[in-house]
Amino acid sequence: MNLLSLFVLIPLLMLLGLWIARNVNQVRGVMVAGSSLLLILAAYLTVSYIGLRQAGATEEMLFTDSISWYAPLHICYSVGVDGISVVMLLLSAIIVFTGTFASWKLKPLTKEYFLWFTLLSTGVFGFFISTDLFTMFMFYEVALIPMYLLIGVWGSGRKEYAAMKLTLMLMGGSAFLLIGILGIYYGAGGETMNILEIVQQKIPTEMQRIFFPMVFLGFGVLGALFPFHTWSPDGHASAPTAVSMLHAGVLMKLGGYGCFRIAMYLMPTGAAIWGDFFLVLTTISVVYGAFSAVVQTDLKYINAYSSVSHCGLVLFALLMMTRVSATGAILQMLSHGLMTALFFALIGMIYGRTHTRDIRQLSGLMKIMPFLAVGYVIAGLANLGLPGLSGFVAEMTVFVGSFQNPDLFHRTCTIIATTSIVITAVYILRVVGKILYGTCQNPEHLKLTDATWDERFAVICLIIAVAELGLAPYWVSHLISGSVEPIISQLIH
Amino acid sequence: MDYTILILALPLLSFLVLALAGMKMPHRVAGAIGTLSLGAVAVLSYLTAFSYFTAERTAEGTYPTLTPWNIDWLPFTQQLHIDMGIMLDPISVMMLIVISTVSLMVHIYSFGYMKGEKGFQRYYAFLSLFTFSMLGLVVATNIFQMYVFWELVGVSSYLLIGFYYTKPEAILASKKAFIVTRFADLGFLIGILIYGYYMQTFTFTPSEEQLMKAGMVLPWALGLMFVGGAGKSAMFPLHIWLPDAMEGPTPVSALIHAATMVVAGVYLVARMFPLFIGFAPSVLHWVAYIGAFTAFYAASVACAQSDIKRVLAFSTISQIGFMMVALGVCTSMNPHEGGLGYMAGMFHLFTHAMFKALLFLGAGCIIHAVHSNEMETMGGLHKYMPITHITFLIACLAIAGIPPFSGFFSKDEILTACFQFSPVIGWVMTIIAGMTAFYMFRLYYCIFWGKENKELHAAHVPHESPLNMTFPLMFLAAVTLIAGFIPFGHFVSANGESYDIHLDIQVAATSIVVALIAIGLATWMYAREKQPVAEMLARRYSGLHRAAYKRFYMDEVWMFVTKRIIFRCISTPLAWFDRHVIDQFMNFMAWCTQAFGVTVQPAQSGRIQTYTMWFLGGIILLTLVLLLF
Amino acid sequence: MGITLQEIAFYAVAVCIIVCSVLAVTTGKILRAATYLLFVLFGTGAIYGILGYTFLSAVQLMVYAGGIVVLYVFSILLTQSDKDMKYHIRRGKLVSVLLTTLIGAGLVLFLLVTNGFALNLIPQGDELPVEQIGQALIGTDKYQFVLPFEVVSFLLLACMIGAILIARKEEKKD
Amino acid sequence: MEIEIHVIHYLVISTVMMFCGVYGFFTRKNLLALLISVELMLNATNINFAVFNRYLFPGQLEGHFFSLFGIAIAAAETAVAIAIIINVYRNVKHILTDDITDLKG
Repeated sequence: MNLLSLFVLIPLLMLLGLWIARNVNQVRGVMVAGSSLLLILAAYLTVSYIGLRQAGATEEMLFTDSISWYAPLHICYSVGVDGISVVMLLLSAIIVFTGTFASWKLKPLTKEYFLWFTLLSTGVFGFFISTDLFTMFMFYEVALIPMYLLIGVWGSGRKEYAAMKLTLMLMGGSAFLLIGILGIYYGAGGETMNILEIVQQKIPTEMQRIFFPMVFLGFGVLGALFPFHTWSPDGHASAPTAVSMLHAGVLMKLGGYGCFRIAMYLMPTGAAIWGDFFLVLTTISVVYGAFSAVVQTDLKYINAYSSVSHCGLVLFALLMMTRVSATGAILQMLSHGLMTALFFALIGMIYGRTHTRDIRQLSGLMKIMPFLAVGYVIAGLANLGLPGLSGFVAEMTVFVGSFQNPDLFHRTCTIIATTSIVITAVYILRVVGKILYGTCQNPEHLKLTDATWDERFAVICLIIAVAELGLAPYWVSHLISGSVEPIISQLIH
Repeated sequence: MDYTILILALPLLSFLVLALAGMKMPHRVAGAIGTLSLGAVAVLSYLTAFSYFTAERTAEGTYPTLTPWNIDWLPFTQQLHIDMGIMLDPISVMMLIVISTVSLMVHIYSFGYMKGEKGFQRYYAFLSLFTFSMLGLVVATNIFQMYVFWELVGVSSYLLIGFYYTKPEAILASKKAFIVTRFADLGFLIGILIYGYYMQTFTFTPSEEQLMKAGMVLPWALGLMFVGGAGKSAMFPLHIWLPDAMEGPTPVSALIHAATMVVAGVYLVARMFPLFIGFAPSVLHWVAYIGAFTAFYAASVACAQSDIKRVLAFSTISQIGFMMVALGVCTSMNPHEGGLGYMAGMFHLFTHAMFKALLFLGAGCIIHAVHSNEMETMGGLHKYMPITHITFLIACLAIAGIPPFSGFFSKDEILTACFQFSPVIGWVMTIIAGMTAFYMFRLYYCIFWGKENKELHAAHVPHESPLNMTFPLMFLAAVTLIAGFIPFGHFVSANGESYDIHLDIQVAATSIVVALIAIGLATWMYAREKQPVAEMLARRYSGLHRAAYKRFYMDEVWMFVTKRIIFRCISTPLAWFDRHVIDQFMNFMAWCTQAFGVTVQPAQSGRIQTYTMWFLGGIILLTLVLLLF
Repeated sequence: MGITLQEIAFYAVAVCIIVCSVLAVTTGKILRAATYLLFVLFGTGAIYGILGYTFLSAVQLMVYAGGIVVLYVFSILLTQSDKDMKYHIRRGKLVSVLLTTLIGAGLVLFLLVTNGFALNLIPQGDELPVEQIGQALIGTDKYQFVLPFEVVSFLLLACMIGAILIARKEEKKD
Repeated sequence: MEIEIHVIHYLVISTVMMFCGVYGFFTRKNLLALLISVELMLNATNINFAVFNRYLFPGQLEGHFFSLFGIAIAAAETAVAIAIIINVYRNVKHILTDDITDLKG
């Protein structure tokens, strides 16, 4: 049994367990057992991956396996990981684990909620381990669909509208994606769906010219590429806590990962043709998201726009097409995943107590719920790139990497993008100043209590992860940059 | 010198301990942890300095640059990687002494000053964090490490300014400080990026070959780095955050906003000094001009402020301007041929840190005693607070440049360097030095002499502070007294060789005379109970006075830029655009789909007959088409 | 060669079928429509007979004319719809229906005429023996139809049950 | 002796029958009348099967059996349809197409 298949198998077993669970405690038990198992598995995978690499494994993907699934179209269930997928799996496992705790007390239909939640994680894990185009696409869809129900049923505010918008836009993206994937398949001779084999073929330039933007856009919608980002604010604002965490933390990373692994890796010529165009869009994303976040008044909207900006930075760095910038992009995915999950978790907890996310109605929370407030400050500082927390490492790698591209146009874009770090400071500090500091104006809020143990646990886990990445980035950076190499060498001939 | 790692590790450790467990500790224990670790750091720093400066010089007569510790923290490429390490050279060792001394004094002082404050432990935790970051900044082995710690000091400064987080002014001030410096740091970052790319290294000593290749790019990189330095060191027009930063606790102002963090910009320029001299002398001249203008601007604003901490803040800005000028007027690496400014600037940095910390701590005692920052609540305090009075006077004399206090020696060196560069700038700086003497003594007289606010003092009799607050004052006063006689040039000079400070009699005499005149003027105007001259002047030039009091409306300009331009003109329209154009476009597409659905919905009538008719019609049409074509 | 009796019979039947079909769909009374349908079915049975498929003809008469039409009549009476059926039909709809129908019919006829069928002649009185039909129905070889036969029988069974179930009166629940 | 009736003549009859059925299907509103029209169309096809079988492939029997099964299925269909109609009538007291809209979404 392949180690990687466990990543899909465990969630499936969890689904079974949830299905037969009879009360809330059993549901929680299954979730905790499953998600901690996944976390351990991801950690074990990371360790053994590093071990294998140090022992001199030179293959591009390790732990590969392939089982034919639908032979006429050469669809296989093929799995394999490189450094990029390993860190993404680790990220997903952390988020799923903490997400479980963040939704510990979720009330109506707990069992059904966790069923969909687990199905979503199945899709995410499956996506990251797959190396087969179609299998990847399938898992991608598996990850998307539960989102509709999770937001539509357990969300808040205009949840039906948001759920519908999110699902439709992402589905629109995946329609492009499907065409693109078929284009790649036939462009590479229609012999294989396996990425590692397709990359050996040369897809004709004309086909790349047509299909690169389709795949990139398809994944770009998920990666909140301007101007297809508008599902993000509404969707995140309406989603329940853990779903926001998982969505912003992991699902949006599927976009960046896909852009890199499928669009750019398989169609380097297309990337060269379309690179500048998309670079402009991503630069706009970066700056635009940051500026838009400045004037929002809903906590989740602020964070959603900040996600647009940060995820824009991921695609931006990928399009810079240097080894360092691509490493930075992956680091940024990791870092943004962790800190945005932390953010959404905290916002959810604050919202659960105050029942408002409007920053004009909140103030002085530092005195009332010190733990959450401190957590929020840490998340904010991570977001604005405080050294010692993950955001700094990622952003600096991105910027240094982007600057390695000597082209003047790319330089200009880099410099424009760097301004976002100032704007980030503006909106983060604005929120921190408004809601945490000062004196509490609302007498209702004075009665509120600080975080409970499950919330504390989730927050502390995430803070540790953020700080670990920020303090000792060497191993992650090393892990990623080794795996980025073959993809980047495709791009720069 | 392996123990130097402890200099960084101890404050970090104390920060972690205090941050994680501090809230559960009694105040005393928390304070003791912070102070003791700082004490150890100070001892280690002195030890380091001692062994460093007593070690043998190299063959060229310079002190060697040591790197006792260095690890690869974040690799980018083969050449580019962020290292974390400790580098010892004369200026970093000098900075170690400055930081650990002032920080230790502030730690001790805070015991008394912050007594009974809520969040005492948090305060010490942040102080430790700041000390750690500042020490990390000065011992940085490469420009990127410097940037890392640069950001960290920014954050600790933010946290400490916002220490009284329930006060709206403190929140605003902390936010402003962070954002303004962040804005400047953007320049620093871009400078580093350019530097890193063209030099292929982040270290301070790029290879000759790369330097030759870089050509025109290097001045840009250095100029942008200076922007970052200007932000931290509150150079005009990025100075606006510093006066507001006085909302923080006074010891914090002494440590961060007077002695250490604000001179980081000066330190940065000094760090890159060889490159400035070699490849970007024009940028260096700009440094000098900006420094001179800032010094003048801040000095004139300081003359009209009424909040004692604000006066001190502007005097800090002005003094940093002096240091920048000193560095900027250098034309070569040789202290005998136009390179004197480097040594002078560093010397002034050293002496200024001591006497400015002293001034702030003294101000802290005064504020502690009268519970206000405003001058009008003071006056005549010399009766109540003798120790504070004497030490404050020493510091004032030092900053005014009266021998034998330390400020005289360092300022004199700066003026000498200025006169070597050009007489114009020399005279300008001399006059600014006079202004310094004037406003400092205005402050001094208004606090300790002048008209006493009897009602207030009767209600609440001012008293001398306890020993844990006065001890740091006395210690720093002693340092201020003797620091001028340190053979500073022996340790620090532009090219590293030993340099004997010798007073230029002409310059020294001029500056003393100017200072004495200014002091006399201040005495005449402010020493007595009534201050007719000052009031008359303020009335006659009310416009000017008002403008100076309002800091020449720089804050308003900045508020205009941020509130109006960024907030109103960029963000609000963008957010509107996002919600009403882009989002509405998506909604429009959804609406189109729906509208189309509604339009064709009647066709889905549920009437089988209609369906069949369409069906049959379709078949007929198809058949016709097939027949005809 | 003159017109044979067979041909006379055929044309008579043809006229009857055409007239009755038209009447069946245009008459205003539904009971009459059912009656015209009965005539059409009779005519169809006659045509099967002329073709020599006497067994089919018999089945047609028994099942259709005998069974189904009776069902119709009963249900018409049961549902009390033996009244005037002259509902108003919108002119537009009438026009489009007529157009569709006529064009369709014209098109089919045009195709038939232009197809150029050969004038094949079929032997008179050459009946299809029932034995052959029976053999074909229970055989399993090629051109033998036991499977459809069984399927149809199942279908009929299902229909019977279904019809009973659907038309059954609901039990009143207390 | 052979009958000299052209195959087209049969087909014309069935066509006319077919389109009468179509016309009836479109214009009628009474469900039973609709069903009658359907019967007409079914009959028309059955005739065609038989005719083509007889004229074009005299040796084989597929058309014949098609007609046979067609009749059987028509019977089944009618039975079920009438059962439904009666049930509908019982519930809504109408069997006009315009009135039976309860099942529309």
